[in-house]
Amino acid sequence: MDNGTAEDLTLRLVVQSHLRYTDLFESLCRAVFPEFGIPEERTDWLCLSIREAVNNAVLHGNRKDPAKTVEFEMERRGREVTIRVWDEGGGFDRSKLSDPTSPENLLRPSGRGIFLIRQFVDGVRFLTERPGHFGMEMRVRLTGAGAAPQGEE
Amino acid sequence: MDNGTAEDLTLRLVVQSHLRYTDLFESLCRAVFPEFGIPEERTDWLCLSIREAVNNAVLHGNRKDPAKTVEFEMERRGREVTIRVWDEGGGFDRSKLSDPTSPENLLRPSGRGIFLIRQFVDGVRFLTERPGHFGMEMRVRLTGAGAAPQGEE
Amino acid sequence: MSFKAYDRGKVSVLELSGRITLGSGDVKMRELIKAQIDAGKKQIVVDLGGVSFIDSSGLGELVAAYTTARRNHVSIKLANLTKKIDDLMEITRLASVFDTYGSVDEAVESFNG
Amino acid sequence: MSFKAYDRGKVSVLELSGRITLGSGDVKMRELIKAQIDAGKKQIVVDLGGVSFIDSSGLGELVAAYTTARRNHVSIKLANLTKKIDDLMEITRLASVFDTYGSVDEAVESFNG
Ligand SMILES: Nc1ncnc2c1ncn2[C@@H]1O[C@H](COP(=O)(O)OP(=O)(O)O)[C@@H](O)[C@H]1O
Ligand SMILES: Nc1ncnc2c1ncn2[C@@H]1O[C@H](COP(=O)(O)OP(=O)(O)O)[C@@H](O)[C@H]1O
Repeated sequence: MDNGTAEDLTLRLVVQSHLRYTDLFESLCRAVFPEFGIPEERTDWLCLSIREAVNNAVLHGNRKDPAKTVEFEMERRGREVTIRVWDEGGGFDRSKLSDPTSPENLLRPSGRGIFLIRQFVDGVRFLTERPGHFGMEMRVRLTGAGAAPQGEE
Repeated sequence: MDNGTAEDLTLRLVVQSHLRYTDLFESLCRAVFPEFGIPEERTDWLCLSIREAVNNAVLHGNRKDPAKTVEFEMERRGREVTIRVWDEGGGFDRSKLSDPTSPENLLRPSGRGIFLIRQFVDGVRFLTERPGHFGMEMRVRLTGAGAAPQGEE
Repeated sequence: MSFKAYDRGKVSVLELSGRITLGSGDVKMRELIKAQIDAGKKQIVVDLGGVSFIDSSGLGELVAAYTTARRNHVSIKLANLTKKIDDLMEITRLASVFDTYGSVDEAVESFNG
Repeated sequence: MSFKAYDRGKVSVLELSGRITLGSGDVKMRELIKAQIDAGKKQIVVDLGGVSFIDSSGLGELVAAYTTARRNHVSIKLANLTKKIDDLMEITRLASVFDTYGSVDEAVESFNG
Protein backbone atom coordinates (compact mmCIF):
# COMPACT_ATOMS: atom_id res chain seq x y z
CA MET A 1 0.00 0.00 0.00
CA ASP A 2 0.93 3.66 -0.29
CA ASN A 3 4.35 2.79 -1.58
CA GLY A 4 5.08 6.27 -2.79
CA THR A 5 3.67 8.05 0.22
CA ALA A 6 6.17 9.59 2.56
CA GLU A 7 4.56 8.87 5.89
CA ASP A 8 5.35 10.51 9.18
CA LEU A 9 7.60 8.54 11.46
CA THR A 10 9.11 9.56 14.77
CA LEU A 11 11.76 7.72 16.73
CA ARG A 12 13.26 8.76 20.03
CA LEU A 13 15.88 7.14 22.21
CA VAL A 14 17.06 8.48 25.54
CA VAL A 15 20.12 7.08 27.25
CA GLN A 16 22.43 8.13 30.02
CA SER A 17 25.77 9.63 29.05
CA HIS A 18 28.02 6.73 28.24
CA LEU A 19 30.06 6.03 25.16
CA ARG A 20 28.94 2.40 25.39
CA TYR A 21 25.61 3.42 23.89
CA THR A 22 27.12 4.72 20.68
CA ASP A 23 26.93 1.22 19.23
CA LEU A 24 23.27 1.03 20.24
CA PHE A 25 22.52 4.18 18.25
CA GLU A 26 24.18 2.67 15.26
CA SER A 27 22.31 -0.67 15.49
CA LEU A 28 19.08 1.20 15.96
CA CYS A 29 19.70 3.31 12.88
CA ARG A 30 20.66 0.34 10.75
CA ALA A 31 17.44 -1.39 11.82
CA VAL A 32 15.11 1.50 11.02
CA PHE A 33 16.85 3.37 8.19
CA PRO A 34 15.15 1.34 5.43
CA GLU A 35 11.72 2.24 6.75
CA PHE A 36 12.75 5.88 7.04
CA GLY A 37 13.65 5.74 3.36
CA ILE A 38 17.40 6.17 3.84
CA PRO A 39 19.11 4.64 0.80
CA GLU A 40 21.61 1.91 1.46
CA GLU A 41 24.54 3.81 -0.02
CA ARG A 42 24.12 6.55 2.57
CA THR A 43 23.73 4.25 5.55
CA ASP A 44 27.39 3.88 6.58
CA TRP A 45 28.03 7.59 6.24
CA LEU A 46 24.95 8.57 8.20
CA CYS A 47 25.82 6.04 10.88
CA LEU A 48 29.23 7.66 11.12
CA SER A 49 27.62 11.09 11.41
CA ILE A 50 25.29 9.91 14.15
CA ARG A 51 28.18 8.32 16.04
CA GLU A 52 30.09 11.60 15.86
CA ALA A 53 27.11 13.61 17.08
CA VAL A 54 26.37 11.21 19.93
CA ASN A 55 30.01 11.06 20.99
CA ASN A 56 30.11 14.86 21.07
CA ALA A 57 26.95 14.95 23.16
CA VAL A 58 28.43 12.50 25.69
CA LEU A 59 31.95 13.94 25.79
CA HIS A 60 31.65 17.66 25.17
CA GLY A 61 28.00 18.27 26.01
CA ASN A 62 27.48 16.15 29.10
CA ARG A 63 31.15 15.69 29.94
CA LYS A 64 30.41 11.99 30.52
CA ASP A 65 28.19 12.77 33.51
CA PRO A 66 25.94 9.69 33.62
CA ALA A 67 23.30 11.66 35.49
CA LYS A 68 22.77 13.56 32.26
CA THR A 69 21.05 12.11 29.26
CA VAL A 70 21.52 12.03 25.53
CA GLU A 71 18.34 12.21 23.51
CA PHE A 72 18.16 11.04 19.97
CA GLU A 73 15.25 11.95 17.73
CA MET A 74 14.69 10.92 14.17
CA GLU A 75 11.68 12.18 12.31
CA ARG A 76 10.49 11.68 8.80
CA ARG A 77 8.20 14.37 7.48
CA GLY A 78 7.49 14.22 3.79
CA ARG A 79 10.71 13.84 1.88
CA GLU A 80 12.97 14.89 4.73
CA VAL A 81 14.45 13.01 7.64
CA THR A 82 15.55 15.13 10.56
CA ILE A 83 17.88 13.72 13.16
CA ARG A 84 18.49 15.56 16.40
CA VAL A 85 20.96 14.70 19.12
CA TRP A 86 20.39 16.56 22.36
CA ASP A 87 22.65 16.82 25.36
CA GLU A 88 22.33 18.72 28.63
CA GLY A 89 25.35 20.95 28.15
CA GLY A 90 25.72 24.59 27.29
CA GLY A 91 26.63 24.20 23.64
CA PHE A 92 29.60 25.95 22.12
CA ASP A 93 30.66 28.85 20.03
CA ARG A 94 30.32 27.81 16.39
CA SER A 95 32.72 30.50 15.28
CA LYS A 96 35.46 28.59 17.09
CA LEU A 97 35.02 25.56 14.83
CA SER A 98 38.10 25.33 12.68
CA ASP A 99 38.58 23.64 9.34
CA PRO A 100 40.42 20.37 9.98
CA THR A 101 41.59 20.25 6.37
CA SER A 102 43.53 23.48 6.51
CA PRO A 103 47.30 22.92 6.66
CA GLU A 104 47.71 24.20 10.21
CA ASN A 105 45.08 21.74 11.50
CA LEU A 106 45.84 18.73 9.36
CA LEU A 107 48.03 17.11 12.00
CA ARG A 108 45.72 17.80 14.91
CA PRO A 109 44.36 14.57 16.38
CA SER A 110 40.88 15.97 16.92
CA GLY A 111 38.38 18.34 15.41
CA ARG A 112 37.10 16.22 12.52
CA GLY A 113 33.72 15.16 13.91
CA ILE A 114 31.47 18.02 12.89
CA PHE A 115 33.39 18.46 9.68
CA LEU A 116 32.62 14.86 8.73
CA ILE A 117 28.97 15.22 9.69
CA ARG A 118 28.67 18.20 7.37
CA GLN A 119 30.00 16.13 4.47
CA PHE A 120 27.39 13.43 4.85
CA VAL A 121 24.15 15.19 5.70
CA ASP A 122 22.25 17.78 3.70
CA GLY A 123 22.10 20.36 6.45
CA VAL A 124 23.33 20.93 9.99
CA ARG A 125 21.85 23.28 12.59
CA PHE A 126 22.70 23.81 16.22
CA LEU A 127 19.67 24.12 18.48
CA THR A 128 19.83 26.34 21.52
CA GLU A 129 16.20 27.26 22.09
CA ARG A 130 15.42 24.40 24.46
CA PRO A 131 16.31 25.37 28.04
CA GLY A 132 19.00 23.21 29.59
CA HIS A 133 19.65 21.43 26.33
CA PHE A 134 21.91 21.76 23.36
CA GLY A 135 21.01 20.05 20.14
CA MET A 136 22.62 19.20 16.88
CA GLU A 137 20.20 18.82 14.00
CA MET A 138 21.08 16.91 10.87
CA ARG A 139 18.79 16.99 7.87
CA VAL A 140 18.68 14.30 5.21
CA ARG A 141 16.76 14.89 2.02
CA LEU A 142 15.25 11.78 0.52
CA THR A 143 15.54 11.68 -3.21
CA GLY A 144 14.84 9.09 -5.88
CA ALA A 145 13.98 5.50 -5.11
CA GLY A 146 15.16 5.77 -1.53
CA ALA A 147 12.38 8.19 -0.79
CA ALA A 148 9.67 5.58 -1.10
CA PRO A 149 9.35 3.13 1.73
CA GLN A 150 9.02 -0.51 0.86
CA GLY A 151 6.49 -2.73 2.45
CA GLU A 152 3.14 -4.20 1.99
CA GLU A 153 -0.01 -4.64 3.82
CA MET B 1 28.22 -4.92 26.71
CA ASP B 2 27.82 -4.97 30.44
CA ASN B 3 24.24 -5.95 31.03
CA GLY B 4 24.88 -6.31 34.72
CA THR B 5 24.64 -2.55 35.10
CA ALA B 6 21.02 -1.68 35.20
CA GLU B 7 21.04 1.71 33.53
CA ASP B 8 18.03 3.69 32.54
CA LEU B 9 17.13 3.47 28.89
CA THR B 10 14.11 4.87 27.10
CA LEU B 11 13.04 4.17 23.56
CA ARG B 12 10.00 5.58 21.80
CA LEU B 13 8.72 5.09 18.29
CA VAL B 14 5.64 6.78 16.87
CA VAL B 15 4.16 5.69 13.59
CA GLN B 16 0.91 6.15 11.76
CA SER B 17 -1.60 3.31 11.87
CA HIS B 18 -0.48 0.83 9.29
CA LEU B 19 0.22 -2.85 9.62
CA ARG B 20 3.27 -2.38 7.43
CA TYR B 21 5.10 -0.95 10.43
CA THR B 22 4.77 -4.11 12.48
CA ASP B 23 7.96 -5.41 10.90
CA LEU B 24 9.70 -2.17 11.82
CA PHE B 25 8.79 -2.67 15.47
CA GLU B 26 10.23 -6.13 15.34
CA SER B 27 13.52 -5.04 13.68
CA LEU B 28 13.82 -2.23 16.17
CA CYS B 29 13.35 -4.59 19.09
CA ARG B 30 15.82 -7.12 17.76
CA ALA B 31 18.37 -4.32 17.36
CA VAL B 32 18.01 -2.92 20.86
CA PHE B 33 16.98 -5.91 23.00
CA PRO B 34 20.58 -6.90 23.85
CA GLU B 35 21.28 -3.45 25.25
CA PHE B 36 18.04 -3.57 27.21
CA GLY B 37 19.28 -6.81 28.74
CA ILE B 38 16.65 -9.05 27.14
CA PRO B 39 18.07 -12.56 27.00
CA GLU B 40 18.29 -14.16 23.59
CA GLU B 41 15.98 -17.03 24.44
CA ARG B 42 13.15 -14.60 25.14
CA THR B 43 13.67 -12.48 22.04
CA ASP B 44 11.41 -14.35 19.59
CA TRP B 45 8.60 -14.61 22.11
CA LEU B 46 8.80 -10.95 23.08
CA CYS B 47 8.88 -9.96 19.42
CA LEU B 48 5.73 -12.00 18.92
CA SER B 49 4.12 -10.26 21.89
CA ILE B 50 5.04 -6.85 20.57
CA ARG B 51 3.69 -7.71 17.12
CA GLU B 52 0.40 -8.79 18.68
CA ALA B 53 0.15 -5.60 20.74
CA VAL B 54 1.00 -3.36 17.80
CA ASN B 55 -1.42 -5.17 15.49
CA ASN B 56 -4.18 -4.75 18.07
CA ALA B 57 -3.39 -1.05 18.36
CA VAL B 58 -3.62 -0.58 14.60
CA LEU B 59 -6.64 -2.81 14.00
CA HIS B 60 -8.80 -2.60 17.10
CA GLY B 61 -7.56 0.63 18.68
CA ASN B 62 -7.14 2.93 15.69
CA ARG B 63 -9.26 0.90 13.28
CA LYS B 64 -6.53 1.39 10.68
CA ASP B 65 -7.13 5.15 10.56
CA PRO B 66 -3.76 6.43 9.32
CA ALA B 67 -4.48 9.83 10.84
CA LYS B 68 -4.06 8.13 14.20
CA THR B 69 -0.76 7.04 15.60
CA VAL B 70 0.67 4.07 17.41
CA GLU B 71 3.23 4.90 20.06
CA PHE B 72 5.69 2.39 21.29
CA GLU B 73 7.69 2.95 24.45
CA MET B 74 10.29 0.70 25.93
CA GLU B 75 11.94 1.64 29.20
CA ARG B 76 14.49 -0.06 31.30
CA ARG B 77 14.51 0.90 34.95
CA GLY B 78 16.67 -1.24 37.16
CA ARG B 79 15.97 -4.90 36.48
CA GLU B 80 12.67 -4.32 34.73
CA VAL B 81 11.84 -3.50 31.14
CA THR B 82 8.45 -1.96 30.55
CA ILE B 83 6.99 -1.91 27.07
CA ARG B 84 3.92 0.16 26.30
CA VAL B 85 1.94 0.25 23.09
CA TRP B 86 -0.45 3.16 22.86
CA ASP B 87 -3.24 3.73 20.38
CA GLU B 88 -5.82 6.48 20.05
CA GLY B 89 -8.87 4.29 20.53
CA GLY B 90 -11.25 3.86 23.42
CA GLY B 91 -9.87 0.60 24.75
CA PHE B 92 -12.11 -2.34 25.52
CA ASP B 93 -13.79 -4.21 28.27
CA ARG B 94 -11.29 -6.67 29.69
CA SER B 95 -14.04 -8.81 31.16
CA LYS B 96 -15.02 -9.68 27.58
CA LEU B 97 -11.68 -11.32 26.90
CA SER B 98 -12.30 -15.01 26.59
CA ASP B 99 -9.94 -17.92 27.04
CA PRO B 100 -8.95 -19.13 23.56
CA THR B 101 -7.94 -22.51 24.97
CA SER B 102 -11.37 -23.38 26.31
CA PRO B 103 -13.16 -25.98 24.17
CA GLU B 104 -15.84 -23.59 22.91
CA ASN B 105 -13.20 -21.14 21.63
CA LEU B 106 -10.60 -23.54 20.36
CA LEU B 107 -11.85 -23.38 16.78
CA ARG B 108 -12.30 -19.63 16.68
CA PRO B 109 -9.94 -18.04 14.17
CA SER B 110 -9.17 -15.06 16.40
CA GLY B 111 -8.76 -14.10 20.02
CA ARG B 112 -5.31 -15.51 20.70
CA GLY B 113 -3.26 -12.27 20.67
CA ILE B 114 -3.55 -11.08 24.25
CA PHE B 115 -3.52 -14.65 25.49
CA LEU B 116 -0.16 -15.21 23.82
CA ILE B 117 1.23 -11.93 25.16
CA ARG B 118 0.33 -13.02 28.69
CA GLN B 119 2.32 -16.22 28.24
CA PHE B 120 5.49 -14.45 27.28
CA VAL B 121 5.71 -11.38 29.48
CA ASP B 122 5.86 -11.16 33.25
CA GLY B 123 2.92 -8.83 33.62
CA VAL B 124 0.27 -7.11 31.50
CA ARG B 125 -1.68 -3.97 32.37
CA PHE B 126 -4.13 -1.92 30.36
CA LEU B 127 -3.64 1.81 30.66
CA THR B 128 -6.62 4.11 30.47
CA GLU B 129 -5.46 7.17 32.40
CA ARG B 130 -4.09 9.04 29.41
CA PRO B 131 -6.82 11.05 27.72
CA GLY B 132 -7.52 10.01 24.15
CA HIS B 133 -5.22 7.04 24.41
CA PHE B 134 -5.40 3.42 25.30
CA GLY B 135 -2.26 1.57 26.28
CA MET B 136 -1.15 -1.95 26.77
CA GLU B 137 1.75 -2.33 29.17
CA MET B 138 3.96 -5.39 29.18
CA ARG B 139 6.52 -5.91 31.93
CA VAL B 140 9.61 -8.01 31.53
CA ARG B 141 11.68 -8.86 34.56
CA LEU B 142 15.36 -9.26 33.86
CA THR B 143 16.74 -12.20 35.73
CA GLY B 144 20.04 -14.01 35.62
CA ALA B 145 20.95 -15.58 32.30
CA GLY B 146 18.94 -18.68 31.62
CA ALA B 147 16.57 -18.05 34.51
CA ALA B 148 14.02 -16.28 32.37
CA PRO B 149 10.55 -17.70 32.79
CA GLN B 150 9.01 -18.92 29.59
CA GLY B 151 5.64 -19.97 28.42
CA GLU B 152 3.92 -20.05 31.77
CA GLU B 153 2.32 -17.77 34.24
CA MET C 1 5.88 -16.54 2.90
CA SER C 2 6.62 -18.74 -0.06
CA PHE C 3 5.24 -22.16 -0.89
CA LYS C 4 5.50 -25.28 -2.99
CA ALA C 5 2.60 -27.61 -3.67
CA TYR C 6 3.00 -31.21 -4.82
CA ASP C 7 1.20 -34.52 -4.65
CA ARG C 8 2.29 -37.66 -2.87
CA GLY C 9 -0.13 -40.18 -4.35
CA LYS C 10 -3.58 -39.07 -3.29
CA VAL C 11 -2.15 -36.73 -0.67
CA SER C 12 -1.51 -33.06 -1.45
CA VAL C 13 1.49 -31.60 0.27
CA LEU C 14 1.74 -27.87 0.83
CA GLU C 15 5.24 -26.87 1.78
CA LEU C 16 5.31 -23.42 3.37
CA SER C 17 8.33 -21.35 4.25
CA GLY C 18 9.13 -17.99 5.71
CA ARG C 19 6.96 -16.06 8.08
CA ILE C 20 3.22 -16.40 8.46
CA THR C 21 2.00 -13.23 10.08
CA LEU C 22 -0.87 -10.79 9.88
CA GLY C 23 -1.04 -9.29 6.42
CA SER C 24 1.88 -11.28 5.16
CA GLY C 25 1.30 -14.94 4.55
CA ASP C 26 -1.67 -15.64 6.79
CA VAL C 27 -4.44 -15.10 4.25
CA LYS C 28 -2.32 -16.57 1.48
CA MET C 29 -1.90 -19.75 3.48
CA ARG C 30 -5.65 -20.07 3.96
CA GLU C 31 -6.22 -19.47 0.25
CA LEU C 32 -3.65 -22.07 -0.71
CA ILE C 33 -5.36 -24.65 1.46
CA LYS C 34 -8.75 -23.54 0.17
CA ALA C 35 -7.54 -24.01 -3.40
CA GLN C 36 -6.60 -27.61 -2.61
CA ILE C 37 -10.03 -28.21 -1.11
CA ASP C 38 -11.75 -26.61 -4.12
CA ALA C 39 -9.67 -28.83 -6.39
CA GLY C 40 -11.29 -31.81 -4.71
CA LYS C 41 -8.32 -32.92 -2.60
CA LYS C 42 -9.40 -34.88 0.45
CA GLN C 43 -6.08 -35.38 2.19
CA ILE C 44 -3.74 -32.47 2.79
CA VAL C 45 -0.41 -32.27 4.57
CA VAL C 46 0.85 -28.83 5.48
CA ASP C 47 4.62 -28.93 5.83
CA LEU C 48 5.64 -26.17 8.24
CA GLY C 49 9.33 -27.10 8.38
CA GLY C 50 10.41 -23.89 6.70
CA VAL C 51 8.15 -21.60 8.69
CA SER C 52 10.32 -19.53 10.98
CA PHE C 53 7.69 -17.40 12.65
CA ILE C 54 3.94 -17.50 13.07
CA ASP C 55 1.70 -15.09 14.94
CA SER C 56 -1.85 -15.30 16.27
CA SER C 57 -3.23 -14.48 12.83
CA GLY C 58 -1.23 -17.27 11.28
CA LEU C 59 -2.54 -19.67 13.91
CA GLY C 60 -6.03 -18.30 13.32
CA GLU C 61 -5.85 -18.90 9.58
CA LEU C 62 -4.63 -22.41 10.22
CA VAL C 63 -7.69 -22.99 12.39
CA ALA C 64 -9.96 -21.40 9.76
CA ALA C 65 -8.49 -23.70 7.13
CA TYR C 66 -9.04 -26.63 9.43
CA THR C 67 -12.73 -25.87 9.95
CA THR C 68 -13.29 -25.19 6.25
CA ALA C 69 -11.63 -28.51 5.52
CA ARG C 70 -13.73 -30.36 8.06
CA ARG C 71 -16.92 -28.90 6.63
CA ASN C 72 -15.82 -30.26 3.25
CA HIS C 73 -14.84 -33.67 4.66
CA VAL C 74 -11.22 -32.93 3.96
CA SER C 75 -8.53 -33.92 6.40
CA ILE C 76 -5.55 -31.65 7.13
CA LYS C 77 -2.42 -32.82 8.94
CA LEU C 78 0.62 -30.82 9.92
CA ALA C 79 4.21 -31.91 9.51
CA ASN C 80 7.67 -30.75 10.53
CA LEU C 81 6.82 -28.25 13.22
CA THR C 82 9.82 -26.39 14.55
CA LYS C 83 10.31 -26.33 18.31
CA LYS C 84 8.92 -22.80 18.52
CA ILE C 85 5.79 -23.56 16.51
CA ASP C 86 5.29 -26.77 18.41
CA ASP C 87 5.48 -24.74 21.64
CA LEU C 88 2.85 -22.35 20.27
CA MET C 89 0.55 -25.25 19.38
CA GLU C 90 0.88 -26.58 22.91
CA ILE C 91 0.38 -23.20 24.58
CA THR C 92 -2.75 -22.47 22.55
CA ARG C 93 -3.91 -26.11 22.89
CA LEU C 94 -4.22 -26.28 19.13
CA ALA C 95 -2.09 -29.39 19.53
CA SER C 96 -5.34 -31.09 20.53
CA VAL C 97 -7.00 -30.00 17.29
CA PHE C 98 -4.35 -30.86 14.73
CA ASP C 99 -2.70 -34.17 13.98
CA THR C 100 0.98 -33.36 13.76
CA TYR C 101 3.82 -35.48 12.45
CA GLY C 102 7.58 -35.27 12.61
CA SER C 103 7.96 -35.54 8.84
CA VAL C 104 5.98 -35.32 5.62
CA ASP C 105 6.56 -39.05 5.10
CA GLU C 106 4.95 -39.89 8.42
CA ALA C 107 2.05 -37.57 7.72
CA VAL C 108 1.48 -39.09 4.26
CA GLU C 109 1.74 -42.63 5.63
CA SER C 110 -0.78 -41.84 8.33
CA PHE C 111 -3.32 -41.26 5.55
CA ASN C 112 -2.42 -44.45 3.74
CA GLY C 113 -2.17 -46.67 6.78
CA MET D 1 39.44 -4.23 16.75
CA SER D 2 41.85 -7.13 16.52
CA PHE D 3 45.38 -7.15 15.19
CA LYS D 4 48.34 -9.20 14.06
CA ALA D 5 51.90 -7.90 14.05
CA TYR D 6 54.69 -9.42 12.00
CA ASP D 7 57.96 -8.44 10.35
CA ARG D 8 58.75 -8.32 6.67
CA GLY D 9 62.52 -7.96 6.75
CA LYS D 10 63.21 -4.66 8.47
CA VAL D 11 59.62 -3.54 8.03
CA SER D 12 57.06 -4.11 10.78
CA VAL D 13 53.57 -4.81 9.56
CA LEU D 14 50.58 -4.18 11.77
CA GLU D 15 47.49 -5.84 10.39
CA LEU D 16 44.33 -4.36 11.90
CA SER D 17 40.79 -5.62 11.56
CA GLY D 18 37.34 -4.75 12.75
CA ARG D 19 36.18 -1.31 13.75
CA ILE D 20 38.36 1.53 14.93
CA THR D 21 36.12 3.90 16.81
CA LEU D 22 36.12 6.07 19.91
CA GLY D 23 36.73 3.93 22.95
CA SER D 24 37.00 0.75 20.97
CA GLY D 25 40.16 0.28 18.97
CA ASP D 26 41.31 3.88 18.56
CA VAL D 27 43.62 4.08 21.56
CA LYS D 28 44.67 0.46 21.14
CA MET D 29 45.78 1.20 17.59
CA ARG D 30 47.90 4.12 18.75
CA GLU D 31 49.43 1.98 21.50
CA LEU D 32 50.23 -0.80 19.06
CA ILE D 33 52.03 1.62 16.80
CA LYS D 34 53.74 3.23 19.79
CA ALA D 35 54.96 -0.20 20.90
CA GLN D 36 56.60 -0.72 17.51
CA ILE D 37 58.29 2.66 17.77
CA ASP D 38 59.46 1.93 21.31
CA ALA D 39 60.85 -1.38 20.10
CA GLY D 40 63.09 0.58 17.77
CA LYS D 41 61.28 -0.13 14.52
CA LYS D 42 61.90 2.53 11.91
CA GLN D 43 59.60 1.37 9.14
CA ILE D 44 56.00 0.51 9.85
CA VAL D 45 53.21 -0.56 7.52
CA VAL D 46 49.67 -0.38 8.88
CA ASP D 47 47.47 -2.80 6.96
CA LEU D 48 43.91 -1.48 7.12
CA GLY D 49 42.44 -4.09 4.78
CA GLY D 50 40.32 -5.66 7.48
CA VAL D 51 39.12 -2.40 8.99
CA SER D 52 35.45 -2.05 8.20
CA PHE D 53 34.69 1.22 9.94
CA ILE D 54 36.68 4.14 11.30
CA ASP D 55 35.42 7.31 12.93
CA SER D 56 36.99 10.71 13.59
CA SER D 57 38.71 9.36 16.70
CA GLY D 58 40.22 6.53 14.73
CA LEU D 59 41.46 9.01 12.14
CA GLY D 60 42.75 11.21 14.96
CA GLU D 61 44.69 8.38 16.56
CA LEU D 62 46.18 7.56 13.18
CA VAL D 63 47.34 11.16 12.92
CA ALA D 64 48.67 11.09 16.49
CA ALA D 65 50.61 7.93 15.70
CA TYR D 66 51.95 9.58 12.57
CA THR D 67 53.26 12.63 14.44
CA THR D 68 54.74 10.50 17.23
CA ALA D 69 56.46 8.43 14.58
CA ARG D 70 57.79 11.45 12.78
CA ARG D 71 59.21 12.86 16.01
CA ASN D 72 61.05 9.56 16.44
CA HIS D 73 62.24 9.46 12.84
CA VAL D 74 59.99 6.52 12.13
CA SER D 75 58.09 6.24 8.90
CA ILE D 76 54.51 4.93 8.78
CA LYS D 77 52.78 3.86 5.59
CA LEU D 78 49.24 2.67 5.12
CA ALA D 79 48.16 -0.27 3.00
CA ASN D 80 44.96 -1.85 1.73
CA LEU D 81 42.50 0.93 2.39
CA THR D 82 38.92 -0.01 1.62
CA LYS D 83 36.95 2.31 -0.64
CA LYS D 84 35.18 3.86 2.34
CA ILE D 85 38.35 4.53 4.30
CA ASP D 86 40.03 5.84 1.20
CA ASP D 87 37.09 8.24 0.75
CA LEU D 88 37.50 9.39 4.35
CA MET D 89 41.20 10.03 3.81
CA GLU D 90 40.38 12.13 0.76
CA ILE D 91 37.59 14.06 2.44
CA THR D 92 39.72 14.91 5.45
CA ARG D 93 42.76 15.54 3.20
CA LEU D 94 44.72 13.07 5.32
CA ALA D 95 45.51 11.48 1.97
CA SER D 96 48.06 14.25 1.64
CA VAL D 97 49.68 13.29 4.94
CA PHE D 98 49.91 9.53 4.59
CA ASP D 99 51.61 7.44 1.96
CA THR D 100 49.10 4.81 1.03
CA TYR D 101 49.56 1.63 -1.00
CA GLY D 102 47.25 -0.87 -2.59
CA SER D 103 48.89 -3.82 -0.85
CA VAL D 104 51.28 -4.66 1.98
CA ASP D 105 53.78 -5.88 -0.64
CA GLU D 106 53.81 -2.52 -2.37
CA ALA D 107 54.13 -0.67 0.94
CA VAL D 108 57.03 -2.90 2.04
CA GLU D 109 58.74 -2.55 -1.35
CA SER D 110 58.43 1.23 -1.18
CA PHE D 111 60.68 1.12 1.88
CA ASN D 112 63.20 -1.17 0.24
CA GLY D 113 63.28 0.58 -3.11
N1 LIG E 1 27.50 18.77 21.89
C1 LIG E 1 28.52 19.62 22.10
N2 LIG E 1 28.56 20.37 23.24
C2 LIG E 1 29.56 21.22 23.46
N3 LIG E 1 30.60 21.38 22.62
C3 LIG E 1 30.63 20.67 21.49
C4 LIG E 1 29.61 19.76 21.17
N4 LIG E 1 29.90 19.20 19.98
C5 LIG E 1 31.06 19.74 19.58
N5 LIG E 1 31.52 20.63 20.49
C6 LIG E 1 32.75 21.43 20.39
O1 LIG E 1 33.16 21.46 19.05
C7 LIG E 1 34.48 20.96 18.93
C8 LIG E 1 34.66 20.25 17.62
O2 LIG E 1 33.93 19.04 17.61
P1 LIG E 1 34.28 17.93 16.56
O3 LIG E 1 34.36 18.56 15.23
O4 LIG E 1 33.30 16.84 16.72
O5 LIG E 1 35.73 17.45 16.94
P2 LIG E 1 36.28 16.80 18.29
O6 LIG E 1 35.12 16.20 19.02
O7 LIG E 1 37.25 15.81 17.81
O8 LIG E 1 36.91 17.92 19.05
C9 LIG E 1 34.69 20.10 20.15
O9 LIG E 1 36.03 19.97 20.51
C10 LIG E 1 33.88 20.84 21.20
O10 LIG E 1 34.63 21.90 21.73
N1 LIG F 1 -5.79 -1.89 21.50
C1 LIG F 1 -7.05 -2.34 21.54
N2 LIG F 1 -8.10 -1.48 21.45
C2 LIG F 1 -9.37 -1.93 21.46
N3 LIG F 1 -9.70 -3.22 21.59
C3 LIG F 1 -8.71 -4.12 21.69
C4 LIG F 1 -7.34 -3.74 21.68
N4 LIG F 1 -6.60 -4.85 21.82
C5 LIG F 1 -7.46 -5.87 21.89
N5 LIG F 1 -8.72 -5.45 21.83
C6 LIG F 1 -9.96 -6.28 21.92
O1 LIG F 1 -9.63 -7.51 22.50
C7 LIG F 1 -9.98 -8.57 21.62
C8 LIG F 1 -8.98 -9.71 21.77
O2 LIG F 1 -7.73 -9.35 21.24
P1 LIG F 1 -6.68 -10.46 20.88
O3 LIG F 1 -6.58 -11.40 22.02
O4 LIG F 1 -5.44 -9.80 20.46
O5 LIG F 1 -7.33 -11.27 19.69
P2 LIG F 1 -7.79 -10.76 18.24
O6 LIG F 1 -7.03 -9.53 17.94
O7 LIG F 1 -7.42 -11.92 17.37
O8 LIG F 1 -9.27 -10.55 18.34
C9 LIG F 1 -9.99 -7.95 20.25
O9 LIG F 1 -10.83 -8.65 19.38
C10 LIG F 1 -10.53 -6.56 20.55
O10 LIG F 1 -11.91 -6.58 20.69
